[in-house]
Amino acid sequence: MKIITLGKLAGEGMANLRARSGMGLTAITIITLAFVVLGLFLVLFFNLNSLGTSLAQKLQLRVFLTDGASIETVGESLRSLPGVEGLEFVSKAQALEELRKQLGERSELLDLVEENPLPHTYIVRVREAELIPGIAEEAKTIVGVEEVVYGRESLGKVLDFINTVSILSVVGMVIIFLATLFIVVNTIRLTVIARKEEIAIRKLVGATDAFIRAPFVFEGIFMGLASASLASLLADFTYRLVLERAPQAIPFLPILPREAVVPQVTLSLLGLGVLLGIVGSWVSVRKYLR
Amino acid sequence: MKIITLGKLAGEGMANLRARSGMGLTAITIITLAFVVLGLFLVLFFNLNSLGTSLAQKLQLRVFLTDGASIETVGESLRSLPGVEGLEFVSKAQALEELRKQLGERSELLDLVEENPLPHTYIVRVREAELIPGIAEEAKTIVGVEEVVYGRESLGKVLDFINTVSILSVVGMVIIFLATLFIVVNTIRLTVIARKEEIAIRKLVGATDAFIRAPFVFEGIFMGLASASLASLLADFTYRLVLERAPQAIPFLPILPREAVVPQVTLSLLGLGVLLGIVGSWVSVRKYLR
Amino acid sequence: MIHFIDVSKIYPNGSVGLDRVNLTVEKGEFVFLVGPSGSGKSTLLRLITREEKPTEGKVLVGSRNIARLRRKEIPYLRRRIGVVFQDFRLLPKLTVAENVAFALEVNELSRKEIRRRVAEVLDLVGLAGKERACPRELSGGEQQRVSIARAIVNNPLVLLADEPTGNLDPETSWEIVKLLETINIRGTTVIMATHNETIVNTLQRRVVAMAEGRTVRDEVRGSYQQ
Amino acid sequence: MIHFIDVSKIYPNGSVGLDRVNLTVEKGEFVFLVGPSGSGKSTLLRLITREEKPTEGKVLVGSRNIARLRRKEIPYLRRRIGVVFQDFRLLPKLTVAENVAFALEVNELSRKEIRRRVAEVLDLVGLAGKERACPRELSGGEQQRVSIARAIVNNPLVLLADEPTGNLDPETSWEIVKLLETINIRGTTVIMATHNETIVNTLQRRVVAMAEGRTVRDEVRGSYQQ
Ligand SMILES: Nc1ncnc2c1ncn2[C@@H]1O[C@H](COP(=O)(O)OP(=O)(O)OP(=O)(O)O)[C@@H](O)[C@H]1O
Ligand SMILES: Nc1ncnc2c1ncn2[C@@H]1O[C@H](COP(=O)(O)OP(=O)(O)OP(=O)(O)O)[C@@H](O)[C@H]1O
Ligand SMILES: [Mg+2]
Ligand SMILES: [Mg+2]
Repeated sequence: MKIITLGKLAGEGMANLRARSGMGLTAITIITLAFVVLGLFLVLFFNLNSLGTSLAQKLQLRVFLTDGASIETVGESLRSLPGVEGLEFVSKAQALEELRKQLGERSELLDLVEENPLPHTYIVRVREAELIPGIAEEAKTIVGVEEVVYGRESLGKVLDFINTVSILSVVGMVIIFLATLFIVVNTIRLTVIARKEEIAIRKLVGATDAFIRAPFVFEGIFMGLASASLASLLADFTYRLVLERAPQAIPFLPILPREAVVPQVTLSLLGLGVLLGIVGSWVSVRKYLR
Repeated sequence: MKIITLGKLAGEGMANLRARSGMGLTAITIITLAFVVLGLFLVLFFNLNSLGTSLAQKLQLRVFLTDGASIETVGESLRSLPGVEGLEFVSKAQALEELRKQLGERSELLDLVEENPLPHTYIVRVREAELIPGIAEEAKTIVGVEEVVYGRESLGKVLDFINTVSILSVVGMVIIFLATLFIVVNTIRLTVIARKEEIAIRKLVGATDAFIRAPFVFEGIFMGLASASLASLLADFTYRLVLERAPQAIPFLPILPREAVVPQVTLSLLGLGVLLGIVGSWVSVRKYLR
Repeated sequence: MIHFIDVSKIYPNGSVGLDRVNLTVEKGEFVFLVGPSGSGKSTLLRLITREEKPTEGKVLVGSRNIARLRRKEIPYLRRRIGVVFQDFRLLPKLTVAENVAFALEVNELSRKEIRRRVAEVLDLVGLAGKERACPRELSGGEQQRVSIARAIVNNPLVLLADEPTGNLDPETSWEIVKLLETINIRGTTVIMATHNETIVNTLQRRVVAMAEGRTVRDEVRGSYQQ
Repeated sequence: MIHFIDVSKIYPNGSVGLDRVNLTVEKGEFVFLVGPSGSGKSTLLRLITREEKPTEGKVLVGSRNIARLRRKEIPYLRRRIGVVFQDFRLLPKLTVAENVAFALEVNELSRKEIRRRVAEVLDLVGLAGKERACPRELSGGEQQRVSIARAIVNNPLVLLADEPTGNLDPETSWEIVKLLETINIRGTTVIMATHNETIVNTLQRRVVAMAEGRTVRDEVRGSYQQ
């Protein structure tokens, strides 16, 4: 097909969209809104992923030493356990300092204590969350280890929950994608039906399938791109709204900065928009070609 | 219109749906999925509302008394401040007990303390979050009050955040409703177009508008109800999935039990389904009646 | 029974459908409407069924000026008017009987009454025995009979036919016109727009000739050409 | 140039469109296709444009059996065949010139070439000066001229016309048939299905009569009736 023809057919697709502008606009508005929701799901998904990773990285065991145990020997033994990534040593004094910080105002309480009751501690970083219980068991058998403490099930449950919500958000995205696809198909199908006569005449005078299909594919792509662009702006705006409030409101949940999320979301939406346009128009015209 | 005619026209609507069953089913599937998302937004919305209310109810000030101050006098003065709903007294001993609980394992630390360093405390319940800073200022001026402590801005920010998310979820619901409405309109419009000839002939032989419209309205209602019922089941299922995991994973966020949410969601979805069907079909037929 | 009084119809795009037409058709008449393409024959018929509203003038059906009809009243007007088209306008998915019953359903008659009347009218147009056939399985002439049956099953005051033989071969065309005559003899007023010279000239009925939206000739026993 | 060899066409619903038809039309001929409604005239024409595939037999256009054509090749066949219908099939929103140019666009000619050819062909059918008009603003005869212009603008080998005068008054019908004759004299093969007795009898061209899907008569200088 010649470039100039392609240009003409693209123009026709645009004209189609404008001709049925009431419906075209409604469709674009709704796809935009759907894409905003899709974009927010994406944002949620990215955030959950990063949250999961960062939580997993924080997985750690605390190993308390018996008074008088050899710090180095216990350290060696711990380091040699499979799955251990690294150790950090916290002395009795440092541990007391930490507690003092935790107690804040009421730390004067500690001044009343004659002897530091806290033990030397090793903080053990672990490769994977699943390995923690096993390592804890083994660590307990090491001579000089008084006790081993870790987040037990609670962390695992948080990760589980993050997983569930991740999956739900992917399901949500698929649903919304299908819904928008359906909207695109039906919107273009209405254009196709409105131009049924014209398609029939085109076929009769010897137009190839590609020639007949092109304006509808362009219409779909325009629709998808327009919606995706608008949606990206709106999603960005909404994310900024959330970013402004979230850190103070839920400091325990780290939220990704705009730069780490918005470009990906924008690209994903634009890609989906084009895909949507192509698939949607292909499906809606097919029946009238054969 | 006679009942029997109405029945016949309802049957016709059903037949329409079956006749274009590929599209009818696709539409129902997608509306169902959209309704599931809608339902989950509703669930989120209900939960946020209840969370907001319960957090607001927990708004409280802690007033520490100077050693030797008159417990009763300070109590009287606090009670007389405008906006105060109630007082709870926590004695030195009770405060120490509380701290002991908070420290858990390491509470043996407290055994080393010779004298209880904690003050008598009044916990003040306040009518509205906005009043807290003012009341705190006034309480400080009371003789016998050592210090006043409250969650400062952090609670307000949490409430702000909950509000933002609530609004976003309402916006999400409106978007999804509009999208499904659009899907219903376009799906029925395709049926209408497929039956354009028939509508024209019906008009010609003297059918009233109501008579022509009825099958499409029924088609819309069937579509809406079918989707809403399926979606209710799916939303219930999903909510149970979340309920199973959430309490352990995020114990700090209270989640409403099924009974408090699912019936409302089901009713809302069914209502929306019918509304959708009626509005959708009305809009799509109107043009062909004029 | 039908009176056009100074009726003009200008379409929104400016083309003139009718230009100050005056015409009276009495009960029981058989009228041929002739004239070149675009002379306003279809427009005239569409004004009687209120598919279009006149731009000016009065269109009386019975004693009512239907230009003034409210939207809600239009269906009841249409139940008293039967219409037949060149392209039959049958629903391909319904059987012959269902296509005819279609016109009765809007009246909300009982099933039994509908069945009785459909049988009666199919008998009249000579299609008894073809109730279960689909339009596709019928010849053009038979399809036009079905559409005539549908048009008359409500016992209309008047039957309008817009080139009912345009798609038919000469022989079949004759059969259809004979049928219209039969229906006319039974008391229904018939107005038929046609280009078929032979039929008009042979039948020797009233002929109203149109040109450029006006009635230019009105003869009681007319022919196609001047 | 066009050969039907033992061609049968049974539609999916079982109705017989054509029943073992053998027919040869040479380059430059003018053929009338006559026969009662449902005798298979339109089916025969639809097989030439590959709108339908024969159930059995060969349809040769040029030297190719188009029953065997692949989907992709169909457009190129159709560019060599012009088709005219009873109901004109013009696009109401395009002007006369655009309606004709439409058929050239699919060939991806240059703008200039398109404009030249459209002007030429509109001149031939006698519509020079009406380029900018919309179909609505034209008489039936003028609309049919536009559709003929569209059919011949690609210089087709053959022009198929399915009852091109069915919607026209006798006078206009004559003009159209005269135009088809002119086009035929310039070298294009013309096949015209019609019910118009007068035209067939007056023109004295080759007549192929059909009945129930078969060719029952083929006369070099024929008339409508046996
Ligand atoms: N819907 C319409 N909108 C605009 N103009 C119209 C419309 N219908 C008819 N016209 C115009 O009104 C005039 C009369 O048309 P009408 O169809 O009544 O003629 P007719 O006598 O029935 O012609 P034919 O023999 O071709 O059927 C013509 O000029 C036509 O172009
Ligand atoms: N698309 C179709 N599906 C099924 N049957 C068809 C189809 N088109 C035509 N037929 C049948 O094939 C037979 C021949 O029809 P065709 O349209 O070719 O006749 P025709 O000679 O053109 O008639 P007319 O003069 O009414 O136009 C008829 O019995 C008809 O019912
Ligand atoms: Mg007309
Ligand atoms: Mg035919």
